[in-house]
Amino acid sequence: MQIKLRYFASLREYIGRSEQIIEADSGVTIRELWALANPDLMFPSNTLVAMNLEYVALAEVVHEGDEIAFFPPVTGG
Amino acid sequence: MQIKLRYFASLREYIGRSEQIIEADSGVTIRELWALANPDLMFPSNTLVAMNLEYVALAEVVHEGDEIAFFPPVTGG
Amino acid sequence: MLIKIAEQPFDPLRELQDYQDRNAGMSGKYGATSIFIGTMRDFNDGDVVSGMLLEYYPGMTEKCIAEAVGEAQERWSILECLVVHRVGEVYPNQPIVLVSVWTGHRGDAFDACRFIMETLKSTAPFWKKEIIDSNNVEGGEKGSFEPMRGERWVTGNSNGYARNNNG
Amino acid sequence: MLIKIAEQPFDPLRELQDYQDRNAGMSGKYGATSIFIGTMRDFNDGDVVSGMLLEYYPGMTEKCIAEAVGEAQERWSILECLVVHRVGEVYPNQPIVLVSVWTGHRGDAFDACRFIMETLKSTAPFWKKEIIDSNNVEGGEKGSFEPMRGERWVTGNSNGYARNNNG
Repeated sequence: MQIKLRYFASLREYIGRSEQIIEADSGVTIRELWALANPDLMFPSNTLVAMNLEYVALAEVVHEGDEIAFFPPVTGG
Repeated sequence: MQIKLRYFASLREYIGRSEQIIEADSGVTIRELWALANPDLMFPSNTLVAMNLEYVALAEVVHEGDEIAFFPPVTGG
Repeated sequence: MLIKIAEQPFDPLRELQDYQDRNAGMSGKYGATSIFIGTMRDFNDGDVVSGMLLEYYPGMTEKCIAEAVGEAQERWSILECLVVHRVGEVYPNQPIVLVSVWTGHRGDAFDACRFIMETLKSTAPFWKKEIIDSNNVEGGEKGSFEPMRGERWVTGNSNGYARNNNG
Repeated sequence: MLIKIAEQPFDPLRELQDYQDRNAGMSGKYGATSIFIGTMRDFNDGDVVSGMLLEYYPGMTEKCIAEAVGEAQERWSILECLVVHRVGEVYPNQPIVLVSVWTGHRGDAFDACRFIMETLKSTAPFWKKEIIDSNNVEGGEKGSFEPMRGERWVTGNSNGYARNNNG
């Protein structure tokens, strides 16, 4: 299945891309997706995760068509 | 000495005047002044007292030139 | 810091704009503005209210507001503060009070604005007499504040003063 | 209820006026309006800041703000609510965020406005990158947000994200 990953703000700059499509097996968690997408990069501390525009934990299982976003702490207002 | 008394809002309407000048002896308290000014009227509960634009207690002693105001609870804002 | 008693209707948004324009020196220095606007409603306690007379104690009212602002300035870090309060005949949908506080950070702005408003409400001498339109009252026509049935003094403890007063 | 993301500078007082004009049905019904305006300052942590880039996550940002407003509507009695938030290039003295809540009574207005602002601040995805003018930085000219020395990501916990990140 195909999953869309998005990166924002300093994390986007750090990783060097704003989004990517990842091919993954069904039943994979977000933590595993990160490792597939960024094999040389441990998941950075302080990073927030959203699935389909909702905050979720790294242990969440993803499904076909999900959009997963990674970003630093927010500074709204 | 002469002391100016003022009445506001529903108390003014109840008493029927907005201000009066009272002749009193030096050393008199506000409670005594009220009795001089309104001999037939017990001091109404819930009434606030100001002396020279500051909230004070009825036991306060007044001095020549003081302005004493009596009024109901405030409803600012 | 500016405290105004307005005997005529005022426009809170215009007051805010004017005040910011006159205090251009604070541009870039404030990060937070907390504003409260109190507006007259056309009902209260289930009654239709067609207007009210807002009475005050000239001199003492301004002094009480200034003391509330002064205490807020001691407790929080405030750049500027504006308070405008209506008096006189007020009709539904007209603004009654405006409190605005400009600060560096939002916590100070929220705290100080609310403190000033609550302190003003409990200490500044204002009294309102509502004109009530209700079924058993003939009076209540707009523009008249002469004594009539259909008037009600509204006091700080939500009880009519005269009703509590047994002389 | 209206939530707007503004890609261009906006005038909070005009937004308030327009919103009240468009919601004339609430005239006479609201007794309290609590408004918060966040404005960009020209300094932060002792540095002169000449501008910033405010990034957001289209879709999720609006959703988070709507959830904050929805929760406020469950907890307090709210007549109307307006939230406007800037994104893009922001310069000192430009408004960043406006939250306004119209209610019957002032306690609800104060509580709900602050709740929405705090919830927005902690949950809605916005990130700011400041352009710093400091002695040892050549960059920082206005209008340029290209990567250069003198930029600083400012994060929710006041630490630069990249600095915490050990890969």
